[in-house]
Amino acid sequence: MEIGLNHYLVLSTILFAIGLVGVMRRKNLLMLFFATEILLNAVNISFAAISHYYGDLTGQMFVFFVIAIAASEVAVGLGLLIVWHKKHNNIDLDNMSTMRG
Amino acid sequence: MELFLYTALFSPLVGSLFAALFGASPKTKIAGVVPSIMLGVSLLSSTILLVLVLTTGHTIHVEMMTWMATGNLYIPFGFVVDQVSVTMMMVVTLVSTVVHVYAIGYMDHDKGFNRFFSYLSAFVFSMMILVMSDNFAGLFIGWEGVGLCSWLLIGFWYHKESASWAANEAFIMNRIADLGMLIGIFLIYWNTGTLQYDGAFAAMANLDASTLTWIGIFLFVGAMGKSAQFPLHTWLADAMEGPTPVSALIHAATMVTAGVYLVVRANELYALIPHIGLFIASLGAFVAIFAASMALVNRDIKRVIAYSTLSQLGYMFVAAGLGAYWVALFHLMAHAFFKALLFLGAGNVMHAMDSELDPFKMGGLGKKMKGTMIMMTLASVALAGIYPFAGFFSKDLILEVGFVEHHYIIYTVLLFTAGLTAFYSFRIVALIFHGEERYKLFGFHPHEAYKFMLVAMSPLLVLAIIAGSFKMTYFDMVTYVLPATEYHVHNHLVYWIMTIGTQLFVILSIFYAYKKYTSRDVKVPDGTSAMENSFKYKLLINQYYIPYFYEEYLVKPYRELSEIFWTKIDQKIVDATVDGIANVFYQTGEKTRVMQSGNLSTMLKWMVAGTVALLSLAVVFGLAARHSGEIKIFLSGLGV
Amino acid sequence: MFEAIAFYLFAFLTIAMFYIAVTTSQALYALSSLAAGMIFISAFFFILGADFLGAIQIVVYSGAVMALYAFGMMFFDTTRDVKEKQGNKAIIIGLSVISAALVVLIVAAPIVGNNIEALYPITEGAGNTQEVGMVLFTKYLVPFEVAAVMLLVAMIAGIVLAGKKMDLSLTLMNEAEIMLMKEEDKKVLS
Amino acid sequence: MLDHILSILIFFPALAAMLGFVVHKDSMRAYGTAVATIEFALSLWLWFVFDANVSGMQFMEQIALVPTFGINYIVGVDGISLFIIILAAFFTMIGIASLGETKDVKNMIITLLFLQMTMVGVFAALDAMVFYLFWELSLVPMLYIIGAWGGPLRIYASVKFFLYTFAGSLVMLVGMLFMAYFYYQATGEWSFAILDWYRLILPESFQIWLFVAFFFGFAIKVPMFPFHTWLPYAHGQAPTIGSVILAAILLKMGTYAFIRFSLPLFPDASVYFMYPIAILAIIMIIYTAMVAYAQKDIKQVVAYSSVSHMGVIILGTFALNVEGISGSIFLMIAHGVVSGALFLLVGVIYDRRHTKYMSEFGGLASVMPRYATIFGLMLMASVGLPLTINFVGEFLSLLGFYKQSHILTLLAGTAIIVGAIYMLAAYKKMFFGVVTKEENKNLPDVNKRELIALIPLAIITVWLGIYPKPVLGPINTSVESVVGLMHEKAITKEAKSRIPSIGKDIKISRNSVEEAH
Repeated sequence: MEIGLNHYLVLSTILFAIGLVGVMRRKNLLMLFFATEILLNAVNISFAAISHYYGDLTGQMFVFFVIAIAASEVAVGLGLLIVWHKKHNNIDLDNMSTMRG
Repeated sequence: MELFLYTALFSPLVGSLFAALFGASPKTKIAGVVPSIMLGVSLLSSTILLVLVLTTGHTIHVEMMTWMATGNLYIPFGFVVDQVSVTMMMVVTLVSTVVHVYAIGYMDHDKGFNRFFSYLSAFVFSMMILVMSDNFAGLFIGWEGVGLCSWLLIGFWYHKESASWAANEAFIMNRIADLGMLIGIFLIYWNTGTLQYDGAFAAMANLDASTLTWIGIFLFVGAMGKSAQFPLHTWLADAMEGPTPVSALIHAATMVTAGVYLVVRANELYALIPHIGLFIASLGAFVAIFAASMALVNRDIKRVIAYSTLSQLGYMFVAAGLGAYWVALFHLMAHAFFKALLFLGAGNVMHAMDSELDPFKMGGLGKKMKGTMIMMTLASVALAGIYPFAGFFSKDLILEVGFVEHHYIIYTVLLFTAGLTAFYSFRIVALIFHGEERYKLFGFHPHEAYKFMLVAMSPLLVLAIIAGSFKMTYFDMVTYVLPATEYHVHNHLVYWIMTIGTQLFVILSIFYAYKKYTSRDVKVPDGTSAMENSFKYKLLINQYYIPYFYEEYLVKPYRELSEIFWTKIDQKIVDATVDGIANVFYQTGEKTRVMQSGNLSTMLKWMVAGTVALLSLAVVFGLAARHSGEIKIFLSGLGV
Repeated sequence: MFEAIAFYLFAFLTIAMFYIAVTTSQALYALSSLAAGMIFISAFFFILGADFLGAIQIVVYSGAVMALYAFGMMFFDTTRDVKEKQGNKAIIIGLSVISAALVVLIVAAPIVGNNIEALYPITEGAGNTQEVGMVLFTKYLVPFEVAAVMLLVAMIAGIVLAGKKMDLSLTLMNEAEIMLMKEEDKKVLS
Repeated sequence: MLDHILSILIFFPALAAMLGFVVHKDSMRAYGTAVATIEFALSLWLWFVFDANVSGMQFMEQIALVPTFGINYIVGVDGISLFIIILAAFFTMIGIASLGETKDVKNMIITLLFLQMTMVGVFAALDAMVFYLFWELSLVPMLYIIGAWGGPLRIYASVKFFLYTFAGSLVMLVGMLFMAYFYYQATGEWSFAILDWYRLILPESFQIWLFVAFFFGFAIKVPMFPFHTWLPYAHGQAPTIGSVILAAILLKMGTYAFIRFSLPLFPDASVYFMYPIAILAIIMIIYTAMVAYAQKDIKQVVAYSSVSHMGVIILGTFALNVEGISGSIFLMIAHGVVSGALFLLVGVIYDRRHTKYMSEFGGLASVMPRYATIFGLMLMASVGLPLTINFVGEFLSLLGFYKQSHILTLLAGTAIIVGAIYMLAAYKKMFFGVVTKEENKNLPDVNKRELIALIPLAIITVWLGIYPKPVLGPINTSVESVVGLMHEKAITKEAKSRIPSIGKDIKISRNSVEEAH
């Protein structure tokens, strides 16, 4: 029972699908951020796995940068969230429809 | 000698430009005098050239400069003075000089005096180009140039609706014919490789008959327009809206004869295709009687003379069509003199009668206008063809040509027309100058024209009388370039019977007309007499309903079709299709806009849906790439 | 064998945690399970020999990110249930499953991966952190610096955005002042 | 300087336009006139130093832009493009000089100068990509002119103009990319240079597809029936200056491109499509002339007459012989001068009465005699009277096409009839009759500023009508090489027989190709 690359990729895909469910299902902005983090992490796993199985460090580098970006995204995102919350007193996605076409 | 050629050609242009300088300013005598002098110069130069050609037999051929040159095409501004063109130059310059001088008096009170002379001289210039050019393209320049000037001059009194309408009609009708001419020129170019007369005619001898026939037909279509042959004749009568000197110069003496000139110039071509020549002659004979019949009843002196012109053009085409080119040219010349004289006389009458044109409202004017009466009577005699006036020598010659060439139907038609001609000519002479003084009823105060106008007309009078005596000199001259066929009835008895018979017939017609229209019974027609209600009269007075037919079945449908093209096809179909295509995109956007609800959650769902779609595509293409071989086999199995 | 057991164990744990994170209606549960999931993910990094990344993962996510989240959640009333209108569940699940299946199909296809060559091969005999450091400070130096700047910018942005009207403190204000403020601007605080 | 004269001609107006932003509003008119005059003088100098005996490209410049894909900035001029460039400079000059009182003169002049850059660029470009760039860029200033200074429907008109022509050009772009790809396939090198493409002989089926792709771009620009409907709107709504430039220069891009691209690149396809295109051209001539006759608005009459005349140009182009193509190029210039002048004339009356409906006028000949005279001259030029500029072009175009088809030429020849009908009818409605409207009784005649624009046009109209040789000569030399090239490249028997061979040595164009590299 050797664990191969495909195992990791399938795992990554499942996590990604969970993330997608979260992204689509959640109506709360904060929860949406959670779901996004799941998506990012799902991808990170596949990067790390590919990096490992091909003996190439590029994947790990990518993971590194993805984490960095995720961190800054959270920082800015939360800031915006707070501003929004201060202004509208909620963080419900259904209330955010100023971009109606 | 080139100097004289250029002087003859360009002095009218100088005169025209000079008058044009005063175009916008109020009437200045000098704007009329200078163009007249310039025309005198042109006449002098033409005379010198004539003498030169006459005495030495030399022709002058110059090439001024290149006009168009591209590919194998080479068209210069080339001019030739040979026996034919010098004849035309003489006619043109002489008549136009007379008309210019006359017009100084005639247009005396007109606001557009300066403009008039500018146009008139420009016309002469165009006409000179037309007759002097040594190639078809140059001919076409003059051809269109005279058309332009004719448009300007017919519509000279542009404030009159009828005048501007007639001008446009003339221009457009001429354009229809010009298209034929243009096509003829194209045919000549692609078949002979040149548009120079000498080169083209030389090459034509080697062409096959059908090509030549087409060339002949198309060129003649051009001639039909300019010379107002049936069915393009209606513009000529309407063109009488222009000032009378214009009618005299353009619509009697010069421009309308351009068609005849073209056929004469292209004699080498038409000699090769006698069947077309016969067609031309037949059409000419038809037009001669057709126009004469309309002249019988018309109640507008200028229109009567116009129909008479048309009829005489028919004569010329008979001669030209039957190969008697020199006869045609001779009649053209003689006709120019007496017809211009007739028109100018009519101008005097109009002047006296405050532009009244109905001869029934005149009568007895002879007492007040003796000079004019004499001139018009003599011109009418010449037109009728009484010995020894000019018309006898030229017109009877055409009858002889018809007889000698054994075209007896044409001969009979022309003979009969000669009688008609005499009748209608003297009908108006009688109505205007003799009989009761009916004008008094309408309160006119006629007066004779200025002396110098009459003096100006006198050269024409002299020529109308004596032109016939130049016949032999003329024959000797032009037969350098034209076929020198003599037309004599060999049997002396027949000859004398014919001549005297014709003369008697004509004289009888004159007397009949004179008697009928000088009687005391002549009344101003009021539409009640039995004659006026007869079908024949109505048919003739309405010009065989041809203008009506054109208006109803050509002009109106064209106008309506245009309207339909614009409102229905252009806007409703073509443009609507374009807008429809644009609308598809617009509506798609409108519809799919709903997707963009602005709700982040919904949009995320769409995003995922899009991802799924893209992923599916990737899978499908991946599979297709992997299994392309099998797919091909499968598809070929299906017969695709 | 050990590797397989570890993989399946952590796989189960991560999936479970994340599943809770996206389905629970309690914000606190979601937060906690997310944090747990993140830590379990680091286990995969360790299994895969990416020790450095594993460490980073723990530090960044369970440390920094979770702290941030917690910080953020303190602003909101976390005790309250997150009320969520549920849309069509079938679509959500369907889309997710289809996309997952498609991705699996793609990655499972042998066309991928047969011809990949290592750009920066792992050096034998050097520790993972060392290798990472070598690559990071040579080939990826510029992106690394840019990332650093980006983090700084994000930090400042977070402070500025979240810090508006930070100078008022509800705890230091008395009831009257709070009421007055609510009168003035009802939207300021919940 | 001579080596870079074309680049100077292209970019000088743009540079001047940039500087124009800092020029004061009141002195902008003088500044614009000065710039345009310098540009015109430069273009005249170009003509002066142009060697009329060389059929190939002259004053070529080459700068590599994207060497990997063979995209270079190549410009050059031959007898075909030379006069259109001069015309563009000329019209910009008189357009700016005679600019009436409009709002925002400064921006208008800046826009015009930018437009001039794109126009000169299109006609000088010898690289398909550069050509395409200028081709598309030219839409922007025109969009701006119509959209900002136009009539009540200006937004609709400008958007329609932009989208319609843009859609066509995109198809053309695809064609260009394919052409470059085929070139790559054939030679192993990428190149977008037109002169390189000239050497490529394609199989007939490829030619047909590429011809169609290019055709859409060009036909919409010309505009050919049934793609013409943007034109009446654009003209109807555009300000005078916009209509003048549009009619005089921008429309010529389409016909010019036919001669620059379609004919030499796809000789067999050109022969293949000769009859369909000729039939379209004839529909253009007759149909739009009739539509013009039905118009109530004098500007629309002139707009539709433009379409009608463009039909003759297309016909001449597809005569595929020296006479026809030379004629069509000459007619491009002629039509530019005449329709430009007619639009200026319409602008004159519009400035005075703020209406373009012919029923509002009548009897103007007595009120504005000078205006009526110039209008009459241009009218006669428009209907193709000999000794005016239009006749030379129309005569040669029709003469050329007569070689290909007699019947079609006869039908196309009705242009001289239907043209006369709508023009004379319009002239009669506006100028003849008595003055009925009170407000027309005291209209001032053309003033000095308008005469500055109109008199040169009138002079050119007559001068080139009488003596077209200075223009026709260089055109003829270049066209001969194009026809020679086409004959040599043609592969089908049909095309070989339709396109006449030029006895002369056509090596010249080959040499210039080599010089380019």
